[in-house]
Amino acid sequence: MSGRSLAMSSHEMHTLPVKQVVFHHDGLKSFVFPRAFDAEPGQFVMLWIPGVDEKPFSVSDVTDGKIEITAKAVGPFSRALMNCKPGDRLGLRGPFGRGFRPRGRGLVVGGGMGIAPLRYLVHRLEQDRASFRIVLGARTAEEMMFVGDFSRLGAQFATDDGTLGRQCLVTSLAERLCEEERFDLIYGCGPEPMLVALKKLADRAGIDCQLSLERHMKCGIGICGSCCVDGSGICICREGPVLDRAELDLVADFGLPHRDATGARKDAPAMA
Amino acid sequence: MSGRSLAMSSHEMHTLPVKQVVFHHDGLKSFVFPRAFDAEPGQFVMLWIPGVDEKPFSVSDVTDGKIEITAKAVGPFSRALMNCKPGDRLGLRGPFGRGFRPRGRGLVVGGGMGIAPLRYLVHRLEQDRASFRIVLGARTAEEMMFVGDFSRLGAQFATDDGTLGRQCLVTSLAERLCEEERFDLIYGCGPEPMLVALKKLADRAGIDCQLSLERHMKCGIGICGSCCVDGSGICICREGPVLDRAELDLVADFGLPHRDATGARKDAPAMA
Amino acid sequence: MSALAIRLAGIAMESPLVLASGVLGTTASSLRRVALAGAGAVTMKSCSLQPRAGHPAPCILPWGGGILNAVGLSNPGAEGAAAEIAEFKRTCPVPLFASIFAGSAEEFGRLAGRIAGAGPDLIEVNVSCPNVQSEFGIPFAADPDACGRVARAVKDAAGSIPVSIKLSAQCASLARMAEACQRNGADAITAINTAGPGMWIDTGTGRPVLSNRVGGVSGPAILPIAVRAVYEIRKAVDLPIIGTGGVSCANDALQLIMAGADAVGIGSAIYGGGIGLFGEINRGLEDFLKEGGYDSIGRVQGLAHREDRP
Amino acid sequence: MSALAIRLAGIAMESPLVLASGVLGTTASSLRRVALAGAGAVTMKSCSLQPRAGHPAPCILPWGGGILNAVGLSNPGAEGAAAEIAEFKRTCPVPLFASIFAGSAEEFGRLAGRIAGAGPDLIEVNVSCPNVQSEFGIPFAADPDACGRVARAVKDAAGSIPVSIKLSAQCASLARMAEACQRNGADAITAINTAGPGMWIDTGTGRPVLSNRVGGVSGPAILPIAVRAVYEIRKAVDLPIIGTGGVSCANDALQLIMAGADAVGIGSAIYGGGIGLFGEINRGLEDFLKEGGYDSIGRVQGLAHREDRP
Ligand SMILES: Cc1cc2nc3c(=O)[nH]c(=O)nc-3n(C[C@H](O)[C@H](O)[C@H](O)COP(=O)(O)OP(=O)(O)OC[C@H]3O[C@@H](n4cnc5c(N)ncnc54)[C@H](O)[C@@H]3O)c2cc1C
Ligand SMILES: Cc1cc2nc3c(=O)[nH]c(=O)nc-3n(C[C@H](O)[C@H](O)[C@H](O)COP(=O)(O)OP(=O)(O)OC[C@H]3O[C@@H](n4cnc5c(N)ncnc54)[C@H](O)[C@@H]3O)c2cc1C
Ligand SMILES: Cc1cc2nc3c(=O)[nH]c(=O)nc-3n(C[C@H](O)[C@H](O)[C@H](O)COP(=O)(O)O)c2cc1C
Ligand SMILES: Cc1cc2nc3c(=O)[nH]c(=O)nc-3n(C[C@H](O)[C@H](O)[C@H](O)COP(=O)(O)O)c2cc1C
Ligand code: FES
Ligand code: FES
Repeated sequence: MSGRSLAMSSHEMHTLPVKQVVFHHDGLKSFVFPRAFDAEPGQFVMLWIPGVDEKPFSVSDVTDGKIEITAKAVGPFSRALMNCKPGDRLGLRGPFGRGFRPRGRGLVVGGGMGIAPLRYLVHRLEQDRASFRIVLGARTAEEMMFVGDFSRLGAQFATDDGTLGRQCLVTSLAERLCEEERFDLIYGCGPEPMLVALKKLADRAGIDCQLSLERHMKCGIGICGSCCVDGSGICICREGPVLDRAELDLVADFGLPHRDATGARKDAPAMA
Repeated sequence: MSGRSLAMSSHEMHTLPVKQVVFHHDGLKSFVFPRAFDAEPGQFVMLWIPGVDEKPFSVSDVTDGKIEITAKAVGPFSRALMNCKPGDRLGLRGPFGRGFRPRGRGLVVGGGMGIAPLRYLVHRLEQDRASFRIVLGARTAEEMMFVGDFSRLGAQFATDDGTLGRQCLVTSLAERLCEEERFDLIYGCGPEPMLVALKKLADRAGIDCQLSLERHMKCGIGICGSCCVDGSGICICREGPVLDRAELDLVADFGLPHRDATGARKDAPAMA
Repeated sequence: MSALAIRLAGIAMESPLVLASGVLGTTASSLRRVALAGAGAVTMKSCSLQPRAGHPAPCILPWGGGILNAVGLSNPGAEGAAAEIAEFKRTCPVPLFASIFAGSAEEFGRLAGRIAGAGPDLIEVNVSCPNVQSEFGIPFAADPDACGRVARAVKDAAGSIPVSIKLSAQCASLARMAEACQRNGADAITAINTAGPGMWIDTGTGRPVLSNRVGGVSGPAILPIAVRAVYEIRKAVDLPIIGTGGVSCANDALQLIMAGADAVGIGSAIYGGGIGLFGEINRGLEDFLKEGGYDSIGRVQGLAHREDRP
Repeated sequence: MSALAIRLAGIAMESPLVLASGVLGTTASSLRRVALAGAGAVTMKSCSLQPRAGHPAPCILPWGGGILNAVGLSNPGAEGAAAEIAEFKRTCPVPLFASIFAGSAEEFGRLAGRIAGAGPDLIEVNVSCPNVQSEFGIPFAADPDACGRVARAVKDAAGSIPVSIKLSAQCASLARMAEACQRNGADAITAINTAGPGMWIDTGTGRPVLSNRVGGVSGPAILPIAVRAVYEIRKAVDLPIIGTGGVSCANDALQLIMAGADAVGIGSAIYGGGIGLFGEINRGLEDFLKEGGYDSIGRVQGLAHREDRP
């Protein structure tokens, strides 16, 4: 008879004092926690603000004994998070899900908040001496995170208002690079319409892609079903958030309205 | 936070088909079970006859993938056991307790049913190329178990009726050997009066002893308290059944009446 | 026919394993996925007449012995649920059990009628969810009379669709609850819902972690309670039982079956084992039957009720 | 004075950790051993007027999530227990809690008088043992009135010795049970006794393993239920609480304390951790207090009852 315990001790709730808060600009901050974590790039944690709520956040970096997430104020939870100061105790569960599985020469494409997990990804790719290119998009220069970090690695930038890099969609940068160079894999994280465009690009180029999806999450552990995609029905919290091309082909609501906290299909596509 | 499980999977109840029954004489049999066990000599298992009861039995041998216990018919449970045939399913939990801790040159002293666990002990001592002598006592030749096995290892025998070896108490044989030879440790298992005599012998000789005690057992896992000795209060099922000289000094009811199933002190000393 | 095939309240199932309500059970897509993984039937998340968002997170918490949950019965409402049922039935042959909850026998009846129209294979009646007691007053699952009225109302509305009442172990007498269900026409009993309730306090902040403070206890921690519950119910009535609670391996499932269950629900263990668990446990059950020389799972059902003296 | 020292119903204890009743608690010798290992107080196995042999074995079964037991309240009777109390008090300074059970309020009173004479520091009243229900009828622990009568009878007989009533989580309202205890003069409440009951079936033979078939569930599996129970009782009354159930590390003990417990009982975990657990948990609690800058364990007691919104 095998063990009877569900214990995966890191999945239990632990509160930790915030060790450091990095201010990027109003409503965009990184939070560093003193905990040794062996998260893979693309994995996420469930972050609990006691008395408020708990939401999924991608790991934006892991350094020895520390884990960092980066958040943008968009609603009640993320605004409450902006008020958290060093020493405040927040709850962390995780890491959860399946992250990026690096392979061959990569094209890293990020948009908006989707840039956060890619930071950790490129740190890992660099460490593994992988060959890769980076293109990133945001509305404005101000909203572009970790510019110094990414510039050092030769990233190209696109903004809606032209305040940093080219004034175009990041997907245009990605398309051009794909015409000029040969890649084995497109890594992508950002708004779902951007991901849809990347998927098409990968299909056309005949290369694989690994795109990180968001769905409404409650448990993070593959139980509640609120993050399941239509079509294949897989759990984004457990088998995602990073899906490959073949898996994306079976996501019936990819780029379409998906489900809210009740489980009903909602009309507006999710933020990202 | 450490694991939350009490699981020690071998302590869960498992029923196993009896693989083999060895007939020694009427009311004295060994039972072999097909289970890989890493019991130490002196440890015991809890044996469950479904619908009857569960009692502690010393391991009388362990060979690859098999464990053996040896039992004598003395009451309702052990008589029911005598009726068990190959293929019958009995429950085993264990191994429990702290067995013998071999050290130096040993004198192995057994009496009655106490001979059973010593068989496994001497097999181990032999395997470890330890130096040891064996003296064994029983009422009659018929009741002396495993004579061939022990003879091969040079055992000396004592019987009450002289039908095997010398007609004397086994403790007399032990005393004589102690006068003639130098030992580091006396291993003993048998009726408690015999153990009391061995303890005195060890005290006089100024050497250590490891004696296996019996007390009323219900749980085998150090919880119910029914096997706790008076004085130090230690659990025979967990910290025994094998105690050393220093530990025996703190057993206030050593050789005296001890406790029954209610926890009350009883008048007659326990069988062994 | 496979040795694992059973009939439950007239429904043919390829395996006795059933996905428990509330786990991966909101959408046709996720239910189909579990069905393909080897479940003999899948149960939907309980639905109410109107949509519910449920409690804020944290509402589901693994704690080492199982899971605590106070999801608060979030669901897309009867409309949404009916649409998922219809889509599932269109695309998957595995039996689908709907699950419903409401605040009164009358409302249960109305909801059952609405859901029956969508054509599930069975309607499970959740009278026992601990997360909404304060909202709906005394739990039906602790009151045989109230529970009987609910059973009757659902039965009347469900037409030919069989009805299973889902009981909780938190009541004075499961036997009396089960008898009330049988008397009022129930076709089956599901037991048990979550135990407890329980609370988990984060000692770093001194706060109960669940937003609802308390939540139902499920997973390995409750297996012995579920086994006992099924045993008691089997002693009391001869309705088919969907035994549920703490199952995470074939041996656990066998305990419930030997206690008297016809089918076995699996929920929380999917956390540890994923949906691959259904295939694994099916194989484990098959191996057990083969080794014991049994030609069908029915042979070992209720074995624990044989007279005890050898 | 150590940061762990507390007063419970007037009794000075060096640590809030208490050996729970029924575990290593029959003899003065074993109780003394646990006291020396770091328990702040030790509780005896429950005793009745007459000796009882209890149920045949198997009566205690570890199963991975904790322990199932149906010992059947074996005990040497009031005479024997009184002798052990007297011997313990002669030889050990650590507070000793007696534990008693009986079939009626009147018998409880008689037994309490007999035991009080032996001079325990507290008398715990076991109204909640699940293993003897059929023998003694409706469990007192599910009926506030009956429980109140027992509390009153014991209180009247116990003289100046404080009395704690040991409750079970298996009742309709712990708050009402606790209020009944308080109204009837109880000095403290112990919560909880074992949960369930539960059953474990050996699938090799199809038999319930416990000779009594069912037994109480204790150990890690019941921690969240115990935490919730203590939280509910603390909301209802201001009596001191000996929170018990599933504790196997300092963090577990802290959960009960933050839920409102004054002291923390430890039983089943001794299986996994041995009696060294008392010392380990004491050290864990001390470390926690030091790191948090608290000067005494009282500072964190009941923390979970602070208003939840930040
Ligand atoms: C895998 C994953 C990784 C994420 N990583 C990050 C990150 O690195 N940085 C970051 O700022 N945000 C991230 N998010 C989004 C984040 O979890 C919150 O959704 C966001 O902070 C908004 O919450 P709110 O309450 O402030 O706003 P709200 O107004 O409540 O929500 C705004 C939008 O956020 C989405 N959302 C809200 N609740 C959830 C939920 N429980 N699960 C999923 N989506 C939800 C919905 O699309 C909603 O419309 C991630 C989401 C997922 C699923
Ligand atoms: C550590 C240990 C190892 C043992 N090893 C063996 C062995 O290898 N072979 C063997 O034949 N017997 C062994 N015994 C004794 C065995 O457990 C039974 O006691 C014996 O079989 C008698 O049981 P019965 O019901 O047949 O007789 P009963 O008439 O019930 O009992 C006869 C005597 O056995 C003792 N006894 C009964 N029940 C228990 C119990 N639950 N725990 C401890 N002692 C009890 C009492 O002294 C009693 O007076 C061992 C006992 C212990 C404690
Ligand atoms: C997250 C979660 C949500 C649940 N939601 C429901 C529900 O909506 N309706 C219901 O009847 N049972 C619900 N349950 C109870 C399960 O169906 C099941 O009865 C219980 O969890 C015991 O089984 P398990 O130990 O296999 O999980 C839920 C359980 C969990 C863990
Ligand atoms: C083997 C065993 C015997 C018990 N006997 C008693 C008893 O006699 N009286 C009593 O009040 N509680 C008894 N209990 C219950 C415990 O005192 C305690 O309330 C329960 O086990 C929960 O705590 P735990 O999880 O730390 O064991 C017993 C528990 C066990 C495991
Ligand atoms: S968030 Fe619950 S299943 Fe994915
Ligand atoms: S037999 Fe129970 S403590 Fe030793």
